[in-house]
Amino acid sequence: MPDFLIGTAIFVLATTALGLLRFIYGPTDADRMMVAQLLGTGSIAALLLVSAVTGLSAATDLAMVIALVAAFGSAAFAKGARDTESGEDA
Amino acid sequence: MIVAGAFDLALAVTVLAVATWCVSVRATFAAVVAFVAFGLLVAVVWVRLAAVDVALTEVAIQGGIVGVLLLGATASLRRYKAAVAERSGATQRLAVAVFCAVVFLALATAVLTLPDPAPTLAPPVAASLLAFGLGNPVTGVLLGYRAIDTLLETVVLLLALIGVWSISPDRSWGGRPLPMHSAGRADALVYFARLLPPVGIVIGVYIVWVGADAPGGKFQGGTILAAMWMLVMMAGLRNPPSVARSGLRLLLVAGPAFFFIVGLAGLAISGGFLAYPAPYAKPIILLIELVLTPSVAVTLGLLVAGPPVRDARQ
Amino acid sequence: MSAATLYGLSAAALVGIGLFGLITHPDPLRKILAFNLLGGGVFLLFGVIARRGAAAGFGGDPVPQAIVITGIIVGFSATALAVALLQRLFEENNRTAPQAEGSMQGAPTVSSHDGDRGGGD
Amino acid sequence: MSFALDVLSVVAISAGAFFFLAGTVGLLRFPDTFTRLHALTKADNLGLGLVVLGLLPQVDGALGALKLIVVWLLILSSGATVAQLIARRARLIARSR
Repeated sequence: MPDFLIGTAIFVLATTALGLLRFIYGPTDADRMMVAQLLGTGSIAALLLVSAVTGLSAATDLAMVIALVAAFGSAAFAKGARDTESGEDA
Repeated sequence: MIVAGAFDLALAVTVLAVATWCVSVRATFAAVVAFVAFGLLVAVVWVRLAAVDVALTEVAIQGGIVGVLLLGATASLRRYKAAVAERSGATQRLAVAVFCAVVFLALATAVLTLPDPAPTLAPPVAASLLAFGLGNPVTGVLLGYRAIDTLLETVVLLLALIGVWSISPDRSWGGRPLPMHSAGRADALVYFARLLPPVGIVIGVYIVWVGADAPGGKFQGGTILAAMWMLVMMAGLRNPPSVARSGLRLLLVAGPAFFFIVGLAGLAISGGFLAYPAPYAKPIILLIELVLTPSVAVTLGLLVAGPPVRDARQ
Repeated sequence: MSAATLYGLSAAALVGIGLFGLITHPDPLRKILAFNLLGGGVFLLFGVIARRGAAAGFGGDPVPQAIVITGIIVGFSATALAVALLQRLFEENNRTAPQAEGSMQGAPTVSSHDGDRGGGD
Repeated sequence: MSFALDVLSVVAISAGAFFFLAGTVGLLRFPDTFTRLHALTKADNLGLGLVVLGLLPQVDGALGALKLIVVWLLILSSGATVAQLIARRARLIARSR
């Protein structure tokens, strides 16, 4: 069981890291804004899986905070980028 | 064991790749995005280093409010792009790269030759934890073992805010920071800013509360509360308050002032600055945490909101 | 190689990366970002030393961990102050030097703040 | 009983990992911002939901299980909001071209 959990954590982390390529290539800022959302889900899944081996209690608290902050960050990206560029299109 | 090592390796490579991208990418917006991604990933590294308290701080500060701060700065500085100097030449950059490689090698050598067994202060902290009746060693260090650092830290936060405020021109004094929202309507965000803060406030208070016995505490919880406040401001449901309001200033000063008074009381009663009388140590520490939390939250929120501006429209 | 050593080497690399960005980037905002990366590397070094000092039933030495928490908060204060200084500096330069955005020049100084953050309205 | 729960965990977590992979493939291969957004905010959220489901038997205590579910609900609600906000933004970018 532990090896399965950590193995899956590596897999999820690897897919998340691959997904980050999208933010390197863009092409638009809208594509980049998704990064907080992708890392929110990806890092929470990896974190929970890797901590399930040793005990989840502190890791779930951290996962809650990551979920909250990822939500906040995503909203800020979508919102902040609007403010920077929407001079003519608001 | 090998599998866990593979996870660490994959994580380290991802963190370094994101950091490299953050430094090398051309557009500032993309760099800020990369920095937030970096903050979220480094939090997982902290868990692997058995420091969940630090992970909570890292996520809440670097993954959350620093992103908003820098995003706001990107927006307002974009207009001045032309004023920025040229990139340095290739030879110069090569020289800098060599210099940075030397720094890296020196630090790497230091890491590889760290003394073994490593020096540690864990046993005295464990002894003091018993005296304080706390379960979380980091909270024990922050509020008991090295409480004066924490007191000065809250003062530093306050000084930074005074610094930010004093940057504004004289005529703006007593105004409000600029609103965080634009005129464009974003119904989904408004709805979200009504839905999320109640949940976020519960989680923030919970993180403060468990801080005595499990990872958490006032800085982590206070940062979450500040983030929820900022979300409400970004959605345009509330504007930043006027910096001249005396209630606001009282709130800002209350935490550090209370901490300082407790310290002085310790000097009078227990014979040492910030010494807590033994049977009441845990309740006093919890009380300090509870009084500091709103001050920390409001200070962080106002630091991101920026200097006050007196605007004809307000 | 233990996990702590691996992350220690990563931290050293982070310091190098942050330092490079700090020195070579012409844009002051990017310098602030790079400085934060550098700081992140230093904090991680502390974390590695804390991890190696695990004793008394704790996963790591709590003293360096607490110092890192203090450091993150102080680093944030410094970043916020630096950003505010930068904005004011650019604002002042913009007021004295003639700029392409001529429309701002004729306006009363009070309203020259209008576009600063809410550029969209 | 414990064996059955372990099987449930393995099945759910594997399915979750599959959806993470699907989300990444969509993010990398889909032709425009809207379809990529769709792949990210649906597939990854489902993947996390399945991982959480798989971990529920491994948690002890009702509070721990509740917190795991709160994590998923937070991600779900932020995914829905972010999809709206980014899609609106992407439409503005596309129009201004």
